[in-house]
Amino acid sequence: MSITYLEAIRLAQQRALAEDPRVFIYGQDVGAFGGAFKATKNLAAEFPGRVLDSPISEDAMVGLAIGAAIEGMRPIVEMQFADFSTCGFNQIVNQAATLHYRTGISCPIVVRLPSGGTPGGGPFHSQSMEALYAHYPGIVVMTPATVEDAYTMLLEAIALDDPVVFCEHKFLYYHLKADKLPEEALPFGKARITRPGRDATVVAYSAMLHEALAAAEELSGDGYDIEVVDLRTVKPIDTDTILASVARTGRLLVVSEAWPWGGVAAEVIARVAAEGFGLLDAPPQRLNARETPVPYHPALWGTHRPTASSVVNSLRQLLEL
Amino acid sequence: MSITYLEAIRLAQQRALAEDPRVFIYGQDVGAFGGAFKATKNLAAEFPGRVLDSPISEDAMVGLAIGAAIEGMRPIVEMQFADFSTCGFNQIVNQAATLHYRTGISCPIVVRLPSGGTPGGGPFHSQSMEALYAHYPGIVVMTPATVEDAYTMLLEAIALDDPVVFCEHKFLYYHLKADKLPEEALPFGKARITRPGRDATVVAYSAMLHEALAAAEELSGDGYDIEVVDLRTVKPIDTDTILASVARTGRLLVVSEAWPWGGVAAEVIARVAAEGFGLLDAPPQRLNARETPVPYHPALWGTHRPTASSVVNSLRQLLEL
Amino acid sequence: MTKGASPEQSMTYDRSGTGRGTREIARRAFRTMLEARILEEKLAALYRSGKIVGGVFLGRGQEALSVALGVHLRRGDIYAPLIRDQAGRLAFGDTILDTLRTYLGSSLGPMRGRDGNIHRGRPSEGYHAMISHLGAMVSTVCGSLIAKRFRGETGIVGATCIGEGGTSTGSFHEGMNMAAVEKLPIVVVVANNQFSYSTPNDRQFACSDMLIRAQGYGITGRRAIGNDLIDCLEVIGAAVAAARSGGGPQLVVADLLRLVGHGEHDDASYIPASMKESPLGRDCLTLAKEALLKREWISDAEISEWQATVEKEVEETATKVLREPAPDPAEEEWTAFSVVGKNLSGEDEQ
Amino acid sequence: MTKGASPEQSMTYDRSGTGRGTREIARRAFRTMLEARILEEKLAALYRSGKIVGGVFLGRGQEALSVALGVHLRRGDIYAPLIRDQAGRLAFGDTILDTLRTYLGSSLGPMRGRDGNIHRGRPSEGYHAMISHLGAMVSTVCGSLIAKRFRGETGIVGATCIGEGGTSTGSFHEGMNMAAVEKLPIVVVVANNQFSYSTPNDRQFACSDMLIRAQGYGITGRRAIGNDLIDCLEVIGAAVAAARSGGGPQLVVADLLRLVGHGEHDDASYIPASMKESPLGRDCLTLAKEALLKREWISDAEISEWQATVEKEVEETATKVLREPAPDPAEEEWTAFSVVGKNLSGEDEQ
Ligand SMILES: Cc1ncc(C[n+]2csc(CCOP(=O)(O)OP(=O)(O)O)c2C)c(N)n1
Ligand SMILES: Cc1ncc(C[n+]2csc(CCOP(=O)(O)OP(=O)(O)O)c2C)c(N)n1
Ligand SMILES: [Mg+2]
Ligand SMILES: [Mg+2]
Repeated sequence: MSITYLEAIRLAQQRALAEDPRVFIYGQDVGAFGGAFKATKNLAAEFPGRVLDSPISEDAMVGLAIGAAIEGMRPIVEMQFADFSTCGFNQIVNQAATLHYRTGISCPIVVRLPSGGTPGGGPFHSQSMEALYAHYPGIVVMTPATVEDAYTMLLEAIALDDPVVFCEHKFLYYHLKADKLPEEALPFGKARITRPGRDATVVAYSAMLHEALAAAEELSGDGYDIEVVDLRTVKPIDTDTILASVARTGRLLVVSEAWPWGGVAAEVIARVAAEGFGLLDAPPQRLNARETPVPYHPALWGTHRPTASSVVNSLRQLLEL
Repeated sequence: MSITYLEAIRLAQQRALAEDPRVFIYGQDVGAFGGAFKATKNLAAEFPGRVLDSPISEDAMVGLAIGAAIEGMRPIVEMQFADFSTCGFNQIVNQAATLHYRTGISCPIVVRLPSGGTPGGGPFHSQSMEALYAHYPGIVVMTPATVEDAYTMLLEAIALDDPVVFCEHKFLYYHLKADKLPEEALPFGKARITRPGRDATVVAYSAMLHEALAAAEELSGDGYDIEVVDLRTVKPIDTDTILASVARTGRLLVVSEAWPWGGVAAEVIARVAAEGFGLLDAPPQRLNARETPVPYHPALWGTHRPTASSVVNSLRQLLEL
Repeated sequence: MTKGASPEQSMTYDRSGTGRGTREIARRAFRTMLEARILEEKLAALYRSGKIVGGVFLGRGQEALSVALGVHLRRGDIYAPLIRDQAGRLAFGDTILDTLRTYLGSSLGPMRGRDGNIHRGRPSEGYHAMISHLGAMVSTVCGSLIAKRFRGETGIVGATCIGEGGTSTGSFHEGMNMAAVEKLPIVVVVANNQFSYSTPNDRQFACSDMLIRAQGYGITGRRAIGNDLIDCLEVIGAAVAAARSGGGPQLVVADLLRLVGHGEHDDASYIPASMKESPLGRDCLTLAKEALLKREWISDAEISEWQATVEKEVEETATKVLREPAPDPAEEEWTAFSVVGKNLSGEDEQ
Repeated sequence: MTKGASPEQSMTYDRSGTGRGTREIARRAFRTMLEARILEEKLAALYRSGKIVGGVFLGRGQEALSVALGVHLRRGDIYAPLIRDQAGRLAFGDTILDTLRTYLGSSLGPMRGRDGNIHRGRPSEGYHAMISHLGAMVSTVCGSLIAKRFRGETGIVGATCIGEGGTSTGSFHEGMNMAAVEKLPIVVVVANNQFSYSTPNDRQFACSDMLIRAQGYGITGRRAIGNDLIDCLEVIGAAVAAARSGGGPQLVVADLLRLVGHGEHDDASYIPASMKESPLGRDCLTLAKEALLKREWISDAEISEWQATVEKEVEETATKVLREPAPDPAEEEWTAFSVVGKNLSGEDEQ
């Protein structure tokens, strides 16, 4: 059996529905149709009345989830694309994120965002929105990069009492496969050293993990030994694991598919510069998407986002600094 | 004559309306009432039909401005509070910000955000949202800290072909006064060294400039000579001026009233760490609001945001590193 | 919060006054209006004397409409009041003590100084704490009702209020449409006080009658006379009863006037005198008093006694709360995460 | 973009067929429908063969409604089409060339490979380029109309289309309400094709008739038979004429069916056969052909000739565009700022 990243997300939801009567799923076309990406395929039939089609109303979709969470449910909201979550933005950042602080009542909702670029996706079906949500106190932001993490982290997100924005990467949906799903997972909020190395640390997450790994592989041909850290969860950030890695390598590159200004890469560098300054043998660097909307044409898109080859270039420069 | 920061904003709009027939103002209660903060007082009477009350529809308010800008107008949209711009978020970041890139047509709108905390403002009337908008390519984000800048920068914002999110600070509205308004201004996007010094650089903007200046003043009593840089515009950031300052002082503290994760302070530190690593004699530090919604009670609020005294503490620590 | 609400209070209100509950409901509603009015006068005074920081937003003139909803709700119902609902809040079970604690930022209040004034609630008791963004609470109430439906709880109602200005928000529209699709037992009361802040209705909407929108959502619409307690009780009573018994969402629209500024900083000079002097401008409290006296459901003596009792309670409570500890920044947790997130993250040490 | 539209085409359409413009308008509308259908078939083929990346979203079955709006617009009008408006776009002046260039990402197209498929326009020519977020274009059209009002331009119309699903967005509501408050000359056409993606109407809204919402906004509502070209021309023609002559905002609602999937990846198996076989499911192109033949406004020979001409143009244009240069990343400016911002910032060197 071979399980895709997308199937892992489906199976996590299936399991949550089976094990926890408080769980339900709400989103456009998630019911009989099984969702635009089929992440809820067959779930409406298997769990009658618990996988509900919503109107095209992102604000109210999140509002409904919050109200249900107040009453003890564990709603999962599927945005059809991450990009449309801007229309539910206010409810997420001003109602879900503030509820616990204001009232002492927790708000265990999960908002699933099919995120990131794909060829031909264009400006409005490609966005990586993790930094937006992470800026606000009170929201957990997860960005799984592997099939296994997609599964265990979604279950973790559902179990968590805090609102979770779950950024699942569309490019990984079908590309990424695993043989079986794990029962055990890393603790919440923990980063993973996916590939150990000595010469430089690349911090990445979501689809960029794979570009980073490919780059590390390529550079190993030149005798470089690159350590690759997968953040997994970007809010909170596991600063300790990053610092420990930088302590070993002395060099840091952060790779993110999102725009640079105020993104995960900026945040990681700000932390390492402030808390691990003495560990650095060279200026910490970042590699992000370019400062434009995500372009439609695959040729532009391929240059807009970081790729293994641009990661290699950045690493070569970093190694020479 | 003594002109407040608020009056400077009113006068800039008055001048723009008088000089440029393409300018109009649209927002809740901006007409006969003159706006919740009186930033448009008397303008509706002086410019009949050009200062229009809008329904409570932030999304459509911004959409209307975009459509008018496409047809060559220069609309100013007043949000009643910055915090409500989340309801117009989608139009700002997905329509205004992408228009030029997608179609080659520029989108000269100004969205005025009465920003930042005041005593008793609470979670929904206090937010500093500059990082949200700055994350998106295509939006200029201004954060004036002085009466003079409030005036000249708002005129600059109106003249600019790009969409501008203009973050004016409510706490400065009445507190800050100037004798007269300048005719000349710094070039667009240029930071200002408000107070020169040798021992450390504090980068600040908006209301935090004044906390930083007060802190610098206090530390001068101990013989420290603190340089204070006012960013003025946070997107784009004037990295050159910051680097030149750090080159002189070797130490950097960035102060911001916004939340830390992915904020202006993170972005500035990431830039300095990457581009000015060798200039730093100590780890660059930041001081932000705490990681909760902005609290209502003045005692909590006073601790939530950075103040002169917390800036002094951070600076003392930095100077000892 | 001890809810004053009890099952019998939601008996259908009957204008003829023959029903057993009618008199009692009207009396309780009136007493609560009085309580709200007196409490709000105190809030205004505390604001003027600088004891309340930020803003004070009153419901003067809107107590009849507000209370008529609160008084028809029961334990187990969901209630998300908005700006001008002091009366409805008290009827639903909010207290003078919690109100003052929230406005004054007492660390002992439900919001612990973290949020203030009208942004209060006790969500675990069905009493949602509004966020400022207008329209946002409609879908939240829908969500709580969906939860109850999942659990098989029936005979439940969710209710929220909004000004006519708030109906222009996308959020309101999405929530109303969603409630209709899900056929939820929700009652939404629109207080059309002719202005949203300073903006007159002709700059807010263009339909001749806001009530028509009910049909546009496919839900039941009802009109109430906003400053007529008897009418409000009847119309909202019927709406609540219909929702409770499976009649689906209900929209109630009532015309009235707010007899104060938007907040206490605002003199409302934009409201024309002619409007204030019109029937719309008549004070619902005076009208309710007249109506109940005429029906002999209350006496002047009773009113005086209630007035005195409430004034005393308000004064004593204010004195007490003013002495209560302010929140101590050093004692605060300074995290927005709940326990789970907090223990696991260490995010907050920054 | 050379707009095919010319002043006389917006003469009021007259079902009796006695008006001079009527026959010409109907002929041009039908020819444009044919063009849209043939062009979209080519788009589908290019998608299947992997030449178009991303998605292809067709308007098959909705051409009559779509074209009826485009054909009534003039130079100087504002038009913000949505997903299923290939026919309306062509009628407004969009071209086969621009369409193919945008879908294929040619650097010579109006979107230069930066945006694709239906997200195209030429805003400087009144042709707005939709963003994906449904509902967002209503207020944008309002804004362009406000600008024209400021400049004293009259006799102008702004138009946009949306599916019934898009009416559930807050954005749509805010835009409609705003248009009504400002009494703008806007025509909004709702294509009620019974499904939004897979979601049937009973999960999207609960009103018995979407048209009632016009009253809720205080604007004129009109119903068209969505797959009947003659009816669409008449009803939308009347709406456009009314808006143009100061009659304020107009809402047109038309029932129909899309005869394809949401996108070409979707087999639309969720649409029940009974619905496809009902009158709603009849192909508007076939019906239009029959109607025009019956009236002897076109002949079979003409149709064949048009068909051949368009097929040739589509094929030739596709061949040409497939050879056009893709955008070159090295030549791109890689900035989202316009000239002013760019020159002054240096932001983009990062
Ligand atoms: C989305 C949003 N935009 C703006 C505001 C600011 N605001 C607070 S109250 C108010 C007026 C509300 O008018 P209405 O809904 O009629 O209620 P009323 O004050 O008349 O009771 C406005 C504009 C807000 N709270 N939310
Ligand atoms: C705000 C928003 N949410 C979700 C989507 C994703 N989406 C694209 S088309 C579509 C269905 C639209 O249905 P309808 O408006 O009826 O138009 P139709 O496709 O039937 O022509 C959805 C949900 C979107 N484009 N915008
Ligand atoms: Mg009002
Ligand atoms: Mg549809």
